[in-house]
Amino acid sequence: MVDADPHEAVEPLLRMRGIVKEFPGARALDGVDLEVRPGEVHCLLGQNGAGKSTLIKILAGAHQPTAGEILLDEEPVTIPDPVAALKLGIATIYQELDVVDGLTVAENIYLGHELARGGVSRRSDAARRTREIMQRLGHPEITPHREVGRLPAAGKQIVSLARALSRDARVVVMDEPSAVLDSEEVGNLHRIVRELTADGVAVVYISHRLEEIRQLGDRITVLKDGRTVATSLLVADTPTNDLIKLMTGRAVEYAFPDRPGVPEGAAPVLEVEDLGLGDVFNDVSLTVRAGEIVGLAGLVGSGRSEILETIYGARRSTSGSVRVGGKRLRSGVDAAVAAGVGLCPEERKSQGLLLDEPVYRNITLSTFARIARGGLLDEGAERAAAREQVEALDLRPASVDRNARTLSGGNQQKALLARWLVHGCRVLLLDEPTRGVDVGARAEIYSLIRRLADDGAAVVVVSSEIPEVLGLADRVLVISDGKAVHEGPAREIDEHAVLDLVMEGSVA
Amino acid sequence: MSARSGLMGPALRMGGLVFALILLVVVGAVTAGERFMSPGNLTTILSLAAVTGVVSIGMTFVITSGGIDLSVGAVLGLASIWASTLSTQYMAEDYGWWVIVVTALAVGLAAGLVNGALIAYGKVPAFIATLAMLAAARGLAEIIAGRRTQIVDVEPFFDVFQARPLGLPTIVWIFVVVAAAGWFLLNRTTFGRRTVAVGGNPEASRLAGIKIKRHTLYLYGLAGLTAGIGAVIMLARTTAGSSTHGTLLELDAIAAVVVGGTLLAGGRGTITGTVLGVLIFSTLTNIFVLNNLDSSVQAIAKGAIIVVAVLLQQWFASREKATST
Amino acid sequence: MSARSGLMGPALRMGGLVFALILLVVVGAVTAGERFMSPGNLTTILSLAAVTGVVSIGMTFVITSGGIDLSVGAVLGLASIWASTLSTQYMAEDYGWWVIVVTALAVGLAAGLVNGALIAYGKVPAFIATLAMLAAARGLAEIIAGRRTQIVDVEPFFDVFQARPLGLPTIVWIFVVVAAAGWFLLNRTTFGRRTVAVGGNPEASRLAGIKIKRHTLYLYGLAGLTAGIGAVIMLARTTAGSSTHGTLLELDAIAAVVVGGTLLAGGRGTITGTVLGVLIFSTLTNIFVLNNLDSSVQAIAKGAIIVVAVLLQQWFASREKATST
Amino acid sequence: TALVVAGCTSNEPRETEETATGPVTVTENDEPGDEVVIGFSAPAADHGWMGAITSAARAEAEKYEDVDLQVAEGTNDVNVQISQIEGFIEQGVDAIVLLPFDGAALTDVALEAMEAGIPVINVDREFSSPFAARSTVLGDNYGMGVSAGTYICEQLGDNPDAVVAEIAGIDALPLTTDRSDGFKDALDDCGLDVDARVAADFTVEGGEEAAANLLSAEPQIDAIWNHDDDQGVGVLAAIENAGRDEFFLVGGAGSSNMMELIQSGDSVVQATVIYPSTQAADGVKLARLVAQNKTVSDLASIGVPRTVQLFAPVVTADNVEEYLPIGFDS
Ligand SMILES: Nc1ncnc2c1ncn2[C@@H]1O[C@H](COP(=O)(O)OP(=O)(O)OP(=O)(O)O)[C@@H](O)[C@H]1O
Ligand SMILES: Nc1ncnc2c1ncn2[C@@H]1O[C@H](COP(=O)(O)OP(=O)(O)OP(=O)(O)O)[C@@H](O)[C@H]1O
Ligand SMILES: [Mg+2]
Ligand SMILES: [Mg+2]
Repeated sequence: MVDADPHEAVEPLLRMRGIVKEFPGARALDGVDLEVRPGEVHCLLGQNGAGKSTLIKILAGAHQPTAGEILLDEEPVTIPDPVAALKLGIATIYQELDVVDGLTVAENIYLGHELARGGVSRRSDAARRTREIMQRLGHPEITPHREVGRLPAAGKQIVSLARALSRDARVVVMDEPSAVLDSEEVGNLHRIVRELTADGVAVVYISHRLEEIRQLGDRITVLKDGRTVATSLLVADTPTNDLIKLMTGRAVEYAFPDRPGVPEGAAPVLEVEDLGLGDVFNDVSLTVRAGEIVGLAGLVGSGRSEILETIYGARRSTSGSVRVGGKRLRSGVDAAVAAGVGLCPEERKSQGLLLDEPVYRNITLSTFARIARGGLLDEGAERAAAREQVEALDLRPASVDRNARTLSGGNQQKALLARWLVHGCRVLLLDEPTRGVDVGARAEIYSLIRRLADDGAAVVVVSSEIPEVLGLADRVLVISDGKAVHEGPAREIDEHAVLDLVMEGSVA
Repeated sequence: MSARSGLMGPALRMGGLVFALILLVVVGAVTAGERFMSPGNLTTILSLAAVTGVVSIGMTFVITSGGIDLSVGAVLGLASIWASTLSTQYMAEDYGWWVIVVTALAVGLAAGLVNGALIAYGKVPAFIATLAMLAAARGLAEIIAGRRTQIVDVEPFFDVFQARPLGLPTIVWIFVVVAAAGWFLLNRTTFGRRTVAVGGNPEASRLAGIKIKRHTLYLYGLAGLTAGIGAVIMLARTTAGSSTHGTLLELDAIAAVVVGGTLLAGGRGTITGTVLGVLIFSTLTNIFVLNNLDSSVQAIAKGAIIVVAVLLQQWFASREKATST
Repeated sequence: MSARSGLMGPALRMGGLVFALILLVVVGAVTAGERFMSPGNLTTILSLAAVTGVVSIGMTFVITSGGIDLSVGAVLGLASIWASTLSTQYMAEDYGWWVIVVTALAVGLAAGLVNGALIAYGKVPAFIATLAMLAAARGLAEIIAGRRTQIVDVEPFFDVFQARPLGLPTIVWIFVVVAAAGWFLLNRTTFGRRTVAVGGNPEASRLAGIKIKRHTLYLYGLAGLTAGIGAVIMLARTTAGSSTHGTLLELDAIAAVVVGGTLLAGGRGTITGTVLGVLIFSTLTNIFVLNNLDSSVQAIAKGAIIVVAVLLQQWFASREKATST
Repeated sequence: TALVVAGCTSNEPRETEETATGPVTVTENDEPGDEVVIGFSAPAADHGWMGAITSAARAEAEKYEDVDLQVAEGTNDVNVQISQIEGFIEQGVDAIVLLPFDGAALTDVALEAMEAGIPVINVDREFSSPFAARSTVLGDNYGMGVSAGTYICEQLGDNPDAVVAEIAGIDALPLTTDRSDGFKDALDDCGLDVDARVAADFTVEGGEEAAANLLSAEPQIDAIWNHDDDQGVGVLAAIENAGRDEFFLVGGAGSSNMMELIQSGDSVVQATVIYPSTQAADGVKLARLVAQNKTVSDLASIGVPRTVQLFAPVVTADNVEEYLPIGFDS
């Protein structure tokens, strides 16, 4: 009998067998197998904390496995450090942005394998090749000598991608590369991935966006709690619901919660009038009533984060005003927090977390003073409040005493959300609340946001996933180039219309 | 397990320091015997630790918050001179010894608040702002003192500060009280929590609604205040104010704090560690003197011992990690 | 816009410093007239700047990488003593002046490598490791020197280092060459770019395949080497080695580097800024000397000027931001 | 008429008296001569003795209407001190009085001055080349140690087991080594030795810390020599704190408060060894003579001598009256 699957005949390029990784106090991987073939997109799926990043860090030489073996071309190899991995042709794009702000784009791309003659940089060569790579990535506007610190998050992600491409890799590992990208950028990324695989390069691709996996992936390996629960499933043969069940061990209703509609008489809680910030954005007006969720849709770099941060007082507006409950907000974050406004920032590591502090202190960062009595901390009460949210959000592992650094990316995001849940907000500003969050938790977060709104909060959500904005929000503002180009009920608009508006806006 | 790393962690992290201190005590007892272990000598060690100790408590807060204060020594000198000239000569005899104390504390606090304002609101890096204050405070102290040592001649002041309640000198008690208050402030109050948060991630703290500028102002004010307390102790010990008081004290204080285990980058601070660090340094000096060590050899030994203390601490910390798995 | 911020950015960031320097020159010309503007005096300023300048170049690298080196002054003293005793007395007369130079550089380099090894492989915090080196190097220097100033009596050495090629003293040329080499090394070589990377994001650098430990070792070696060069200049200027040479030099160097705009937290460094910072400080000292300002007033003025320079720099930087958005 | 002018411009009554009536010490050398500009440079006045050096030099210059003393501000940075001398050379002063932070380190620039025809008077810390100074005024550091040691020998001579302690100044300075050497040699002579030695740093704080540790280390002491009366304030504080008085203390340098304590006789301070703080004032006088081509009047030989080494007398209760006026404020 001849096997119909042409892939079966291909020798695996890379094989990881029985990988175990123990951290102090945690067994992150407990016997994981992975087999990757040349020219395929191999997707790695799993809930937050399942061990995906840990696995690929072992492959990249950033962590050492406690047990298990790695084979390349069926030859066992050891990967003691990142240099070794790169030498073997394994290039990695890490989940957390790994660029150096003080260096230029070209310097970042060639960091560690500089184009140099006798230690002296060949700057024009580097610039030329950078320009070529950026052209290929569809970003000619990111020029080689630009300082990376001045690029928005998405730009940094592109630079990371360019760095991986600049190495002549046989295996490219991408850990949630699409998390900070908008739909247009994602399309671009997929094109690059297909080009790579066409050249015989194997791509290991991690994402929590299941539609993406469907479009892009060839085969799938699913991790759960540090173990492989399914290897090398063919994407085409595996329905999404099965995948979710494998990952979470249960069936998750992957749908947005009902929108009960905002009651007629609901009072406006947040009123933003003609707000502007230099030439980043201007004349932004919006009103959010109690119980309403307003979404800001737009492309990366359109200024949505800045709008949220300016409303919050973290940036000093150059024009306009913000009112909460009818009272004008003084500038400054503390005034906003005191007035019951909360912000979940976009970059959880740099803007949100105290990585070396326990989870409960991260969760109570904006409330510990309120929980305290006369300046004396009440850590018992803090722990209790934190534990309640950890359970509600299914944060894993469920301990509130472990350091935030040891949580997986998605669980860190949940801890940030928990901070404002403990605080209790009249106005909640959420910047990419589900970035890096797995499907199961995503559904929980959606229903949570809706519950908060139902309890009378005014919520503003920014997300680069337009379906998410449309599915979750009552009303949508489409932002293009720092201007609101459309405002209307979320039901009356679809993804295409949003993209059209954005395009028109940026042309205009 | 989490409780274990919560309770045992710090204890083990202190292990290296306690071990180093015990080692020093053993060395002292072996090399100098009786003379080292005598109650009088132990009191001397504590008395000598008092000035650096008090200042190091304030420094622990500043460093925990990710800052640094190079001006504490100069501010101590300025406070000592101000208190000893202004108050002693013009007022203290009429108004009592507490004029000296209040003046010293007020001068320290004021200088600290100037530092804090420059850093928080002027956005001058802490290193630079406090270096500038170092220069300025020394200069001002010299002008006020007319480059003379100002001898304090207020008997009631010494009645209080050279007394020995419960067998220990008042200045040692001051150190104990300041250390205890510092420990409480850092570990049990919202002020301490804010300090750690600001040091760990200033941007996240700001976005969580902590007023980091105001807090920074307070922190440097606190460091200045402890320099003022240090000035009072210095006056009690030396009976004189001088613009040279506290020369290079900032380095001693920073060394004690960092050897104690507070992260220079901010985000982690320990008062217990600081106290141990201060005691290690003053015991070390005492042992050197008891053994009549040449001062050049002392310097080399001191360098070596600092490194060993830190290495020991790290070794214990890595054991802690191993234990908690 | 990107080209603009790429080219204009640094220029504007330097604007504050250049402005401060010009302001100082004007003040000097007004207050001391002829005497200030005379070629002889300008040479004096540059000669004064040479020692701090050379050491500050090495310091710029260390600080850019997120580290600090408190030992440079002590290492300079040690290198000056070692070169002047060992070489001068036993060998230099037979083997030529370059024995002095080689010894000074070797001692500096070796001390720097010890620092680097402690920091990179021993994981001792840079502040502590170099503070320990400070103490140890001073002690060792005193022992080697037998507490005497060691006079260098090697004519050919002075023939070289007290010469004035092209009208400027050799030591000024050394400063110029070291600064130019430093600029090239930081901005145009792999080594320099990796230094920025390690300071800006050590974890990302490690993942990109940079051997951080080895790089750190080299960095402190470089700082030690510049301290050795500083010792040669000091020997040329004072004709003597002394264990007190370079006292508090570390603070001057750090101040110049940070005032110059290098981030103390690492990740951004500028040699041009450092050179301007050094020139500002030595011009300042010169103006003080010419106007015979009281040293206490000098100290206060210096403090104030440091703060003003930084505030100016910030003002220029914020203008730059405004332009580029 | 010159005398009248001097009398009118000066606000120091004593000086007016001197120039007008001419006390015995006034010689014909004090007659005003050609106007001379004297450059003066010394280490930072961060210490009582060093402060007294500069103020005594200023006061001496004030006495002469023909002297224009240009005082460069004190500095402990040899680099800056070198640049000060370079400034004097450029300015073309008539003579330079130089108390170098480090004698050897300033030799070269002093030579430069001499070569430029400007006589240099070297004070206290000696240059490494004899050609670098026209004349040198030296304190006697070794002699100071000898005086202190000899005094202690006299007091304790009959007790060979007596415990003698020494509190030195800054150990890194050559002068400290000289003092300690002299002290040791003098004690040797009477069969005593230094049982404990600590070094402070010329500051009150350092003196207190060093003395506190020393007293703790030595439960029974018979005599202490403290090199420096500035740090002596701290040393005395430590002694008081420790409640000790079984020994006597010999000071160094000669501050007025130590002398007052000697005079009062109710403290442990029994004596102090003078290290004249008038050295630089002598330097200024010599510089004036050299610049004006005059001769030291009480010497038969012509010309200012190459070296003057000052005496290090011991001040005790018996002769304290005599020395009180030259005591400096610490
Ligand atoms: N340095 C560490 N110390 C202790 N535990 C760690 C450490 N790093 C990761 N872990 C733990 O290992 C497990 C796997 O984490 P990992 O980051 O690999 O998850 P992930 O699958 O990438 O999740 P996400 O989708 O949220 O990114 C988690 O339970 C995490 O808490
Ligand atoms: N530090 C900076 N300096 C200059 N321009 C910046 C800086 N940060 C952001 N910008 C610019 O501000 C605009 C908005 O950027 P930002 O990425 O915050 O938008 P966004 O809509 O929130 O996108 P995202 O989905 O990535 O959050 C962009 O034009 C970006 O280039
Ligand atoms: Mg992950
Ligand atoms: Mg954004």
